[in-house]
Amino acid sequence: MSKKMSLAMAAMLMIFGTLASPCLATYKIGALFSVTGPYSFLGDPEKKTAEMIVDQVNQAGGINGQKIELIVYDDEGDATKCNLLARKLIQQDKVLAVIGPSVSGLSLAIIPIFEQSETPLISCAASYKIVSDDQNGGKPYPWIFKTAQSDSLAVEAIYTHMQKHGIKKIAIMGDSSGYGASGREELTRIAPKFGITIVADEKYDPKDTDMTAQLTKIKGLNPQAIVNWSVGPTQVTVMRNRRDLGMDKIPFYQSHGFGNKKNIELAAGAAEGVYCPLGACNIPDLLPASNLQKAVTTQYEKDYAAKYKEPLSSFGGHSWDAMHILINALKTAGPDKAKIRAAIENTKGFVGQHGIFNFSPSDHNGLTKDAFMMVKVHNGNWALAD
Amino acid sequence: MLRFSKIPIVVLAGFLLIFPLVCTGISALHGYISLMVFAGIYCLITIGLSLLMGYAGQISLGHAAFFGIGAYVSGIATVRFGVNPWFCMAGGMLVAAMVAALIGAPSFRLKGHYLAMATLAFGLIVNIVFREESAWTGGPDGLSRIPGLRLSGFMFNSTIRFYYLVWVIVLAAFLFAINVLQSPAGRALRALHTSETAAKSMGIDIARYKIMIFVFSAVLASLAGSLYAHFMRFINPSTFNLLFSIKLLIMITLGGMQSLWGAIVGTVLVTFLSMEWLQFFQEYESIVFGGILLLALIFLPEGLTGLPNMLAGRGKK
Amino acid sequence: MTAASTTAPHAVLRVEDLVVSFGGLAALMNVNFDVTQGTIHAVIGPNGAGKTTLFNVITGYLNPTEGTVFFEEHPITGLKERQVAALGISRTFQTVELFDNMTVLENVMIGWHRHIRSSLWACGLGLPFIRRQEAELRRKAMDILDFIGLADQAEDRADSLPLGARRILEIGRALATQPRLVCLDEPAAGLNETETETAAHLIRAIRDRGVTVLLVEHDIRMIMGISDRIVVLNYGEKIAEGTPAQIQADTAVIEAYLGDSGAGVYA
Amino acid sequence: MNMASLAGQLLQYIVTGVTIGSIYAMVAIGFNIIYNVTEIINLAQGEFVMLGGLVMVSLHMLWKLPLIAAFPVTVVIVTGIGLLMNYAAIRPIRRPTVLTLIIATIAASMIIKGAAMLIWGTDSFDLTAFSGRTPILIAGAAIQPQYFWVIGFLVVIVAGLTFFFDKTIIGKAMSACSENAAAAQLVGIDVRWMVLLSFALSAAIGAIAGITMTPIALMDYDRGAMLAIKGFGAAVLGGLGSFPGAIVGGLMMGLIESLGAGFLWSGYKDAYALAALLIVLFIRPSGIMGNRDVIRFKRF
Repeated sequence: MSKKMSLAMAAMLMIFGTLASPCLATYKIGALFSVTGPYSFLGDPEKKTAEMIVDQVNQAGGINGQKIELIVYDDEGDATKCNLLARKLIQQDKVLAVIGPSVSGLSLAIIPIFEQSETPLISCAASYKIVSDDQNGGKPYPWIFKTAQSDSLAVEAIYTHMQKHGIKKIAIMGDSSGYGASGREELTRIAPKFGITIVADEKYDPKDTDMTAQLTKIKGLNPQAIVNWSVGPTQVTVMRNRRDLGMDKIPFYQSHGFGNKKNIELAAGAAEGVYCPLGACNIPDLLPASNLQKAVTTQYEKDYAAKYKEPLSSFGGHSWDAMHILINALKTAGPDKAKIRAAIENTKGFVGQHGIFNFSPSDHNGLTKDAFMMVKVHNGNWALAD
Repeated sequence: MLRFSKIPIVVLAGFLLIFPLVCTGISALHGYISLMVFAGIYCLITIGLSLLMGYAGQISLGHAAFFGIGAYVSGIATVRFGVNPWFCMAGGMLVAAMVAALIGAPSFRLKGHYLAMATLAFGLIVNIVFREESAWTGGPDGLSRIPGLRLSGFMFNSTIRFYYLVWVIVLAAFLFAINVLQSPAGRALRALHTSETAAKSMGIDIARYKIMIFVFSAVLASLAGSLYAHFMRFINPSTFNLLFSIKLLIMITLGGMQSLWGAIVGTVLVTFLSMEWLQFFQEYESIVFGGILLLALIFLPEGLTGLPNMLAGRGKK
Repeated sequence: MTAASTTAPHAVLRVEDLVVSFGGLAALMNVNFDVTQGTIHAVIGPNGAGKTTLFNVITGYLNPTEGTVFFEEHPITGLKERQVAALGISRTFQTVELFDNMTVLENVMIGWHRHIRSSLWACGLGLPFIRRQEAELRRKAMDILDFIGLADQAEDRADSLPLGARRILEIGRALATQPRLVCLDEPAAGLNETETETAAHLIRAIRDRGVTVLLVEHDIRMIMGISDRIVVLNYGEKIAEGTPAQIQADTAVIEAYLGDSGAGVYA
Repeated sequence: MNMASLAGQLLQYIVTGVTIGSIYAMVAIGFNIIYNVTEIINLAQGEFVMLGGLVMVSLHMLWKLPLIAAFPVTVVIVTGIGLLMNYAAIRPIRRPTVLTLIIATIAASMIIKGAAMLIWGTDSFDLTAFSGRTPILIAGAAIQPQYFWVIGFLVVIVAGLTFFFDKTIIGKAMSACSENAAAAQLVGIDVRWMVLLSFALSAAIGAIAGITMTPIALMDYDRGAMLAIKGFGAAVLGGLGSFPGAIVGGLMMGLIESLGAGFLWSGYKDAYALAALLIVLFIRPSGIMGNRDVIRFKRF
């Protein structure tokens, strides 16, 4: 019996031993990203970006002489896991603040934990609900911020462009994931403001092989334009199906999730003429020299390509913005959660990858619709749309 | 004679009682308390499933749906209508029972893989409803702002309080299941698993028992769903997808199919493995987990609870 | 018919014009016979004579193509297996269908299933009446084990028993259902001489308790020794019926057993 | 909306449905081959499809092997993985039950998927269409040339399998195993070899499905599960073990999805197919073409 017991104890110690983290005088920051799983297209570049920034800051001597310790957890796009890891970051790792999660649903899922434990969270996800408490008159939750542009801003950019070109009758389609659903909700909600009617609203599964049926239905309804809201392989398949059906005369808009040149390549020519709203960091070389963001976006693109040997995705930019806003706050506030929160809320004129941030007690996103520019695919590359 | 010894149950209760105290003492283990909350919630489901699959011999690949029904009944009724959470919990169990009775009657005419597919299809359909009826369910982004639980002024607002709430319920369900197995009803269940032919000649109403146990397991899953909703205070459809149903199967198989203890051991182990220990492997996680699963199937054909017997058997040789 | 049953000894089971055919092949053709209350009634015949088919029809495992089975004057054809069991007809199986993962005692206890209360809620909550009921059941089941001589193995698992004991246990389990008629499908198959002797003993003891026994068996010696009345089937037809002495003298029976049995059918 | 365009739409839905259905049917046939010999439902079947697509992409797009050469090489590689899976994940299971075997195949699929993610990452990949991407217009419906390749390969596979099982000795031996493994063993057929062969065959068919669908739908490491579910559904709908059933089941699922998305609410298109499956099972517990008597003799 005692032999068994001691064996069990040894095993326990081994397991726990690996978990105990070294205690050094550092600024501990947590990060929660969907690095693997269905949302890895978000979480992977976000994690890489955050780690890159921490390396850069630490190499430059840290903040106020303190190194940053970044603890990154992968929630795999799973709400339960995300909840657990958030608790772990706060209760066990005792971090000062957390950036992430990558996905709107998961950000909403962990708001109660951060509110209760009074820990600042800077989400990298899009939904406006993250910074708008509908049970409190739409005011932001005190401890929750986000850097990603709300989907409503992307929709407004698209609708503004449509309005300019006299488009009034559109069809929308999107995948059945949270990403597609959020876009659909905003597209439907904002359409009346621009005098736009939606004649069709079609869905498909993120793993579907073919969207011809949905497009055929849309074709029969003769809309003036189509907006598609999805990520992953379906946003490419949908453009190909559209071309096969001879629908390339109908203007086609993609969401900002389309902002990766790989998608243009994969479309094998079918992306030509497609519009999408993009943030500055996708198109640094298209920005005029006078643009305030030109410098930071160009630098980020260069650093990222040098470190990871792959083109950057716009989603990594959300993590860039969140990290730098947090680092700036740490510089002024030091290791005190409440002071950090206040410092983030007082961030003004921060030039980031996705716009110029002006936070305030009533705005925890701090961006305007100018954060997006309408871009058109031209000769296999991005071009500013007229 | 199937008889559960009292000693291990008392040991389990004792362990559960002091577990959070130990964990709060050691900072590196603090996260284990919330892990155990989820493990407990999952145990509620696997206790029912263990009766259904291990003893009544019926496969279900759709129990995530009942888990989801409980969670969404609780979530929707509290958020949209402000109903008292405890009533919602009861309501969810009632809804799950009705759905289970409705789907169970025709399903149990099916055998083997056909039953597996039918329950799988049922689970997928329910999940699509959660996703699509966004006016009620909040769609794929989920339903947030679900209230926590309170009992006449006492809030279950800390992880530890919720831990005790969940595990008291789990222990109650466990004792209930043990009582069932040691009773005439349990004898009938085990009988129809061994030989339906002989069970019929004993006058046992096989269809009734299968549906009864299916309903019971659905009710437990629904209760687990309600607890989950009030602990997370947020739910989204992907929590209740096919992957989760499969994870439940893995828990039961790893623990040992024909053993209620197996359900508990397997559930806690798989929860810790998939939520914590295997995180270490990052992108290799799925390979490692698959590998562990295969090794367990090969070397522990009776699951973890079969391990003592196996060792004893080897010792004799 | 009612008049007849008051004068003649009570017919507990009546088989009337039974026809069973699988596809075009007839397994039973117009079989008729009565089983008298409190007797041992045997059905014999060469392989493929339709004995097990007959059993399956009587116990509800098979629906006949034509004909009716009456149990205590009520037609029972078309009823489900468990409904037939609930009327008081119990059976054993040629292949021995015990509940192998249970103990000997539990196998017998389950026989009372239809006489006891077993609601999931009462059982799960461990209500006192369920406990009392269980204690009572154990006592009764031990009585039966005493009766069939397996009391010493009460706590052994059923699959650990040798075949002879398994057949006996199956009979004990059938008795536990409190039947008025037990149908035993080849209770002596695969048993050695001593075991067969025990089985025969047991079957007589069952009859002496007032339970009617219907019996299918290969072992002619045993049958002749214990049966009160015998029906002989051959290729689905009843070729003879009578007391053991009558059957032993019957030429048709002798021919069926000794003659070139294959010749008649395929010619 | 005039009648002509409605007819054109209907035709378009049918063409799309038949193409998607053909892919499901190929997966379902893969399920059936293994099921017939072993009574195992191989939930890793979808991973074979995924591997077929991705291996082909690597060989053709990266290593510049011409299509005609890359195709057979891909099939051979995936077949090898199928054999490996049989050796590593199925054979060692000592106490096979429905549940342990289902879980074993799930474990195998986790390993295959995880490895694929390490090799190819999470991106989607495209493959050159076999005969260009210019759609053919028929009565108002646009048909990608690749659709014909998918449907054509389904026909070839079915014809090939029919010949194999009816005319060749090995095929007949496999059929014998599927009817009664014990009896087959008695007449000297090595059942273990037949099981191995069934894994090889169904991996090969999975690979073909993956290769032909990639030019239409792209391919990524995470596609297997969805295809496995749809294929399993198609196989059960048609009746497990029946090859005509697999085709009927696959086409039905594809058509219901496509017509459901076209005429009803597209968000529920998968639910329509699944509901149809449930209704069929409740009416005919052995599927459309399944044989009730055969089911009785199957253990699972």
